[in-house]
Amino acid sequence: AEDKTLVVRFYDDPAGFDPANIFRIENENIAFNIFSGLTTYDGKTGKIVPDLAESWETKDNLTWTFRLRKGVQWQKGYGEFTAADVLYSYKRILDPATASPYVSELTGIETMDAPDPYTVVIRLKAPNGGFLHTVANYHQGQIVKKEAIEAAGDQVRWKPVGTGPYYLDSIDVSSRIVLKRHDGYYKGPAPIATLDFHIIKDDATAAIALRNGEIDLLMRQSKEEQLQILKDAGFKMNHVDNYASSLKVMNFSDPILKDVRVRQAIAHAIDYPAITAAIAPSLQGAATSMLMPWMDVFSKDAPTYPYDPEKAKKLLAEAGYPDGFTLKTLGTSAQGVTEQQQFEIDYLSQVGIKMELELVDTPTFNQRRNKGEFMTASRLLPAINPDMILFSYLHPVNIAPKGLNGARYNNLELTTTIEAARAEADPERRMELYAKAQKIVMADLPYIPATSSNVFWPSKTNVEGVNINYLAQVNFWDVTK
Amino acid sequence: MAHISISLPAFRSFQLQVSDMPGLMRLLSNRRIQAALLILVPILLLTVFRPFLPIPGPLETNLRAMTKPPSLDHLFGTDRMGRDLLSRTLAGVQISMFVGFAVALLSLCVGLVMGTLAGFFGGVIDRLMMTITDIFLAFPSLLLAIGLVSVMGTGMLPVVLAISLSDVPRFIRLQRSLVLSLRSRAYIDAARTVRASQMWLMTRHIIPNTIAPLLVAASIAAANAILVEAGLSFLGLGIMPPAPSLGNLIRDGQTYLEQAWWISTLPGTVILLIAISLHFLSDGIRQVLDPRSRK
Amino acid sequence: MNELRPLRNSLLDVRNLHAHFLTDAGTVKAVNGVSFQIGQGERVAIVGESGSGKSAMAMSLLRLLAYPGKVVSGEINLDGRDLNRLSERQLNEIRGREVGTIFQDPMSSLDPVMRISKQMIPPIMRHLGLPQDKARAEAINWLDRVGIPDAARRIESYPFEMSGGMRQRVMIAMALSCRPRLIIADEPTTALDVTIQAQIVELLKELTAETGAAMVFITHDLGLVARFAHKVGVMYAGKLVEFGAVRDIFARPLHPYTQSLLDTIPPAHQQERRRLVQIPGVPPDMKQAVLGCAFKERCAGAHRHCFETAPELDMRQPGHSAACWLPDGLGQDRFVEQALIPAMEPSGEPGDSRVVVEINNLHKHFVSRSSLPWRKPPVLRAVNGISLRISKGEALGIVGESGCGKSTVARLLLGLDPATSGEIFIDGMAQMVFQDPSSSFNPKMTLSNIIQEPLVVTGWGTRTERQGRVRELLSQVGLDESYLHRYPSQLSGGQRQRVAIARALALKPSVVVADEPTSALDVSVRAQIINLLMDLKQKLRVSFVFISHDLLTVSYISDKIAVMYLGEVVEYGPADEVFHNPAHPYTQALITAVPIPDPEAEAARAQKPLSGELPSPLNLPTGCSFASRCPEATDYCRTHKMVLKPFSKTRETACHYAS
Amino acid sequence: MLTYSFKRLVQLLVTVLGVVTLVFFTMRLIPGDPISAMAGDSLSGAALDQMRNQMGLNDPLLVQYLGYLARLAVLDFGSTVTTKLPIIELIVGALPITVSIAIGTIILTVLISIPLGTVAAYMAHKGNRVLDNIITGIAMVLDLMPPFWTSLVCLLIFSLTLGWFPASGTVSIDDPVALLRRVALPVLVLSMAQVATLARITRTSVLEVLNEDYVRTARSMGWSELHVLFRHALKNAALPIVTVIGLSFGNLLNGTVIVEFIFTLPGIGNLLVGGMNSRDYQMVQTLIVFYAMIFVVINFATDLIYRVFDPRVQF
Ligand SMILES: Nc1ncnc2c1ncn2[C@@H]1O[C@H](COP(=O)(O)OP(=O)(O)OP(=O)(O)O)[C@@H](O)[C@H]1O
Ligand SMILES: Nc1ncnc2c1ncn2[C@@H]1O[C@H](COP(=O)(O)OP(=O)(O)OP(=O)(O)O)[C@@H](O)[C@H]1O
Ligand SMILES: [Mg+2]
Ligand SMILES: [Mg+2]
Repeated sequence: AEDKTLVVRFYDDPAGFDPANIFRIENENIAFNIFSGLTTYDGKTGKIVPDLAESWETKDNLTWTFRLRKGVQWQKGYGEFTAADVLYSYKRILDPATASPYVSELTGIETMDAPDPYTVVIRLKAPNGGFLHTVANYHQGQIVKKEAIEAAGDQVRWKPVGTGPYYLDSIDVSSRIVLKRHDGYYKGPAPIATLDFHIIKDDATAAIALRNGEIDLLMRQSKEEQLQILKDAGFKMNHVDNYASSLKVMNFSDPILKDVRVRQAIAHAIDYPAITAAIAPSLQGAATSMLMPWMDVFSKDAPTYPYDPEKAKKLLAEAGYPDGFTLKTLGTSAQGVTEQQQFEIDYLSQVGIKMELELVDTPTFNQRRNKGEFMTASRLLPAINPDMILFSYLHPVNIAPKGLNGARYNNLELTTTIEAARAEADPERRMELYAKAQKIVMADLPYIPATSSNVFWPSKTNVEGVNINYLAQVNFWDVTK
Repeated sequence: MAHISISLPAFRSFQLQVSDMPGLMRLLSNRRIQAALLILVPILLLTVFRPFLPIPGPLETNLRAMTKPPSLDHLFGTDRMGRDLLSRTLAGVQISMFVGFAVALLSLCVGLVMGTLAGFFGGVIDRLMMTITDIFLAFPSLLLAIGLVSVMGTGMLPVVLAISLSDVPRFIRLQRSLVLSLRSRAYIDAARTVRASQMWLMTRHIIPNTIAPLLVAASIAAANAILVEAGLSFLGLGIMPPAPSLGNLIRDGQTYLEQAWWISTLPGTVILLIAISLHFLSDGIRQVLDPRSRK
Repeated sequence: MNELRPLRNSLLDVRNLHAHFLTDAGTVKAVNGVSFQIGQGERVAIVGESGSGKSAMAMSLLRLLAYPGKVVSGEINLDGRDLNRLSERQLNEIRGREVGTIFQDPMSSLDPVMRISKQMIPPIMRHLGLPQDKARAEAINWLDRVGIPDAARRIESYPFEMSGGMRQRVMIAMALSCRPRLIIADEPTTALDVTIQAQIVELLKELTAETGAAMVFITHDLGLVARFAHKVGVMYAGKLVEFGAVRDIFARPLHPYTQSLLDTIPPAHQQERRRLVQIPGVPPDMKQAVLGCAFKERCAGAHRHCFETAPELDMRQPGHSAACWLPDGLGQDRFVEQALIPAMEPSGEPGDSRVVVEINNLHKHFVSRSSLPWRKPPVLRAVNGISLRISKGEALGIVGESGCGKSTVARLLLGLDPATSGEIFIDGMAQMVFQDPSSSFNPKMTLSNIIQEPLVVTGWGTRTERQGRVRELLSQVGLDESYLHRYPSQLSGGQRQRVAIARALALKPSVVVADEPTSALDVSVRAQIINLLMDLKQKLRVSFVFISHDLLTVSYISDKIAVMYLGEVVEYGPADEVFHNPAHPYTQALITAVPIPDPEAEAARAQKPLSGELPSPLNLPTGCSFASRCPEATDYCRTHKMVLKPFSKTRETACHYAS
Repeated sequence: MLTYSFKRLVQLLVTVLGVVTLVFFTMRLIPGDPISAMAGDSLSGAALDQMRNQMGLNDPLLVQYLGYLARLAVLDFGSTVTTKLPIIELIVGALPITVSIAIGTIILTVLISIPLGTVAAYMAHKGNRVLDNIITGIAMVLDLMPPFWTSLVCLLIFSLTLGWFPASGTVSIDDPVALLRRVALPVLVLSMAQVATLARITRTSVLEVLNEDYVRTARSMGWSELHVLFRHALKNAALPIVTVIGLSFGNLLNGTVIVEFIFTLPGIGNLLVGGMNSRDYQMVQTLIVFYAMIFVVINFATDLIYRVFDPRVQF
């Protein structure tokens, strides 16, 4: 192929690409193209597809056997990929010395074996129907090479070696990341030789850079007005819709929010479709569930809460708050009171609820949210694994501060339902259980779905194949110019 | 981004002679002060009487009039949420003026007290104070702002404190130098010959004579604070939207420059006018104070 | 009649010169029709009160007035060329070349960041067309002639490395370096010490005589005029009111203003002290149009005509003109009037000579903070062992060159600084009157508060009692009660000094220390304050310590004089005796240096100014501190310290050879 | 001179120690730590705490402080808390960019404002108020425009419309032409804000000097206005001007944050804000130490320059 270079905007300082402790989507985007998992997500459909594993089988969701692809080559001359690499990678995550925050994802593993170099057998402690997500090309699922890790020492995050379509050629942490085509990639070399990521933090500047022709592809434009300009100027608006939903976390330890009628009243009181249409019609839509409509387990039968202020008022009165109450909301100060919050305040005030914002800077916000020190807060659910979402956010073992269940939700019926769903091997039965779980959750409303976000990667018209998957990632192997 | 650095360059050029108290009339007859008041007074009046003007409230959204250019209905146009920008600008003036005034007052008061102590007593107190001011001057003011906002959350108080914190050392130094030049005045000696107490000397003789030059510095500090607030808002450290501080208005509008120039330009012009008139004010006071310009 | 025919050999012929300052508050007509001529080699002194337009006139000659000043009209003929019509460029050929200029303040008249050579040599090259090395030699030659030691080296110094006197010499060298035909000197000695002033005046005299340059010399000091000038012009309110030969003016002044001016000076030879003449009122505001004679309100002889038409300068005798309707001004009447003022009784009744202040072996050393902790800091001995006594009602005058420690003594007396060693006994309390009227008062306090302050601070009386006392004090110093609520900035210099005195008297002190109370004041006002102090001394029997540069005033006002040199008293005794019969060589030199406002007497005096300057008090000489400058010093003097010892019955002196 | 250097050294140490202590405790006083800053939406508290332990962030504060001082004493500035990059290298990489912006700004500012201020002063001296007011007025308006706003306007005009300067692109000192093109706009924006200050100082000081006696002396020796203005007035007015330049240099190092952000220049300001946002203690502390040192060093340099302009200044 030709030696083409694609210049891509990168929107923040890179934080490193070690799968064991990688953070933030933009970094994962790089890692996604360097590493591979046993499975991966299809860029167009979001379905799980084979990656390093050609095929797999399980009967009971307990024992998983993966047949590995043969002849896969490591980048930078580290030889052929084998089952040992898979075992090494997972053990590394599980090793306390690695201090990986993703360790909990793999703690369900009972044993791992490699009967031959191209087979991996994993036995779980409990059945898990969503296990394919765990081994996908996504942080803990990304396979690393022992020798490369050891050679890098404490600089692993800056010296990633994978089996993906691109390898890291050079990096200047403050301005630039250069990826080069991995010629030995098992699907064949990617069409574009060099990916040149330029760090441009300001969205407006990034748009100007695209319009100036300085970059080919703009990773993530999150200003509605700039999207309009770029669209009008004829740029290609690559995007993925509903990649994540934003929820309002209702803290159950709060005496007021404990009452389900209050939670339902809040849900009825705010007209999210109207809000999103007003502020950011391209970037946002209204969410109706914790799970996204494109997920295979998504159920249409769960209750929804259309805008109905009268009903909200009635519910409040029933709950004993005819004159409303004060709803304290924790938020980040990075954008101040967002337009969305302004609308929420407005809508809630119409049913008598006084929403008060408590804005703190991002680290503080994260800390308090993780500890569960708030009345309500918002959370973005980016995970592609519906099972993970339900477990992390609703299962009592994950109640904050230990886990992500910030609502401190503990409903025995739901707990048993999701545990059963995870273990269920029969797909149909599994779907039923998931539908039931969604029904319970949406009736109980520990999290009120607010908005869902869309991700835009505007590009020049000659850039093809920018398929943003539901993790907001692009597989650059597909991209041509 | 000179403004975030919260620099008060005017301080350094401060070659004011401490001299007679300018009478109110003398102040009012100065051209610059007149010009300043000509701008400030109408703006302030409009601000104060905004609630009685026939314009929507600053937070009232109107989804039917989003991003409308200036017209008779909306003299300054509307923003993306259909809020009237004239109303928001006036409300913003109120907030910004408050920030400016609070910063000026706070810095002035702290600077006055500490500077007087350092200049008057000298010795260990002075050296300690100077070291502390040195430390604060060597400290990037932006960091102070981030720190304060993190501790206290965003809002008026942390913004005022953050801006003041970097002004205060300069006020201390200014006051100190003024005190030093006053300390050797003959009238201080005259009071000392009758054993006047230190307190008496400071409150009767020194402080009253440093107020005017401090006011000059304070009006510049106020102008600066308004701009710094705008800069802090840009970094998300200022006064939180939707509160329409002028900084927020400019920031909100700046990405729409191409589509809706008025959103940031008009409030920006108002900031400019206010800041300029505050500078005029300080120039005016300075002129009145300068013995040479008085003949 | 007012036609001034040009003198045949006149160098500068100024006709009807007008210069204005166009200020926001109005046009100040600073020079208002001045005409005069100067012949070749003539020295003309211009005198007059502050603000009378002397500087404005002088600067107008070369169009050096800065904005908002402007020469409005008139002719300035220099050798037949009208400078007022020349372009800026043509004028630049005249400035420095034909006309040299010397300014008042030697400290600020030289560019502080430029070496002397850089300031002197280029003009010489330009005006005289000399090459660099020749110009340099010329500059060094001039520096040498004005008495800069080691001129070839000193030409590379910066001004700050020189003393005030040195700098003024450099200024003179610069002004003369292109051999101008006219020199304009605006108060060239006012900022200097008497001794240095005498040196500079001598120098100017010699050099102008040598080069044949004419000179316009502006001064406040009538004594200097007598010593220096051929002709005198007296300015008042922007006009020349009298112009003539120096002897004529001093012997037979014709204008009432000149006459009063001469009478305000304390006479040098006066057996019994008489009150000084005071000129009432203040000069007119030059922004306002003046109808009639500008001096009419202050003139005892003014009549109707004076209020209607302004008199023009007209020739009374050859070479002597005056602008007054009266033929002889106040005439001889003024002496009659003066005689009516009672001669003052000698103060201090013999029966009550209680000592109120006693100072024994007083030392004050200033130790600057050492820059490095391990280095010994330098010590400045400002006061180096003095002993003095003041009796009740007595006035002690302290004189000496700048930096000799006079003010330090005052501050020690007032307890403003602690003494390093020695003792001060004061029976009662000491209060102070300061020199600088602008910094003596808190500008934010009204007079009432200022005068009351000592009372309030010491908790004296009730509010009404205090107000009563303030009124009493005001009337004592001759101020109207209506001033009570004014601020200091609303007062004139003389009035301020009265307020300062009132404040000092508020607590009925036993001694009032006045540190140069009159040196910032104009002559006419100076006389008022001196009279006031004399009255108070007599009426209240307060003792005074009177510090001044001005020997004439000191000897006039004091009963005793202490002459200080480098922190020591070198002569101490009754004022008359010390002044007329000085025992110490330093006192002698000091008195010689004082110009006496009498051209005859000046001509008769032996004029040998004291050479050199005050050594630094940082490292004092081992022997007699005056030895380095004493014309009679011997090796013995240079090695042996001398202390104050009785010289006659009434006096003490510190000279090995005084007898 | 020796004495003076000694004093400065002591001052440096005291200031740096004070600054270090201040920043150390402030950083830990404010809520949020590197770990919570790093965590996005999907990490649990338990996972984070484990990381904290590993990094020693759970040790007693005093232990951490003393350990930090000990490392500082041997000039070990450490590496970033979360990304494990050697801090010195980051700073050394970022410094040239910020310094070139700062120096460029100073140069441009000086080139514009000194002639401007001098002319204004001369006009004021001659009583020509109109021109004086116009000059000061323009300078003031430029000064008071928020830089983030002017930055964007400059980008739209010079980068997008005229295409003179790129809006993005990597920079390095190895490629001076590219660097120059990239820093041109930030320098322009920052200069706008500086010009007014410096022009004003120049105007005031020159005006003051023009009223001095020695200027009159120079005129009386027959020198032309131009000679007087440039040979005498400007040199004498230099002290306050140099002071302001020195101070604004310090401020600029500190104050390039917004332009670095908008013009995507990886300078010091970028590091500082990034460090602060990610609560990278080590990074922020080290940067502050740098700032303090630069502050003191610039003061020192300013003093040295004084000596050049004014022989009266002695150490
Ligand atoms: N720059 C100026 N602006 C306005 N008025 C001025 C200015 N300079 C001088 N004057 C006024 O012009 C008049 C003459 O001043 P000038 O300096 O010539 O007096 P002088 O006789 O030299 O006084 P002095 O003895 O104090 O030097 C005074 O009334 C003074 O107030
Ligand atoms: N506070 C001080 N610190 C250091 N040195 C001082 C201080 N005050 C005065 N001196 C020095 O002491 C010496 C005497 O000063 P003093 O003011 O008493 O002189 P003076 O006779 O009053 O002079 P002048 O006639 O100029 O007023 C001078 O050399 C002066 O520099
Ligand atoms: Mg004068
Ligand atoms: Mg003195």
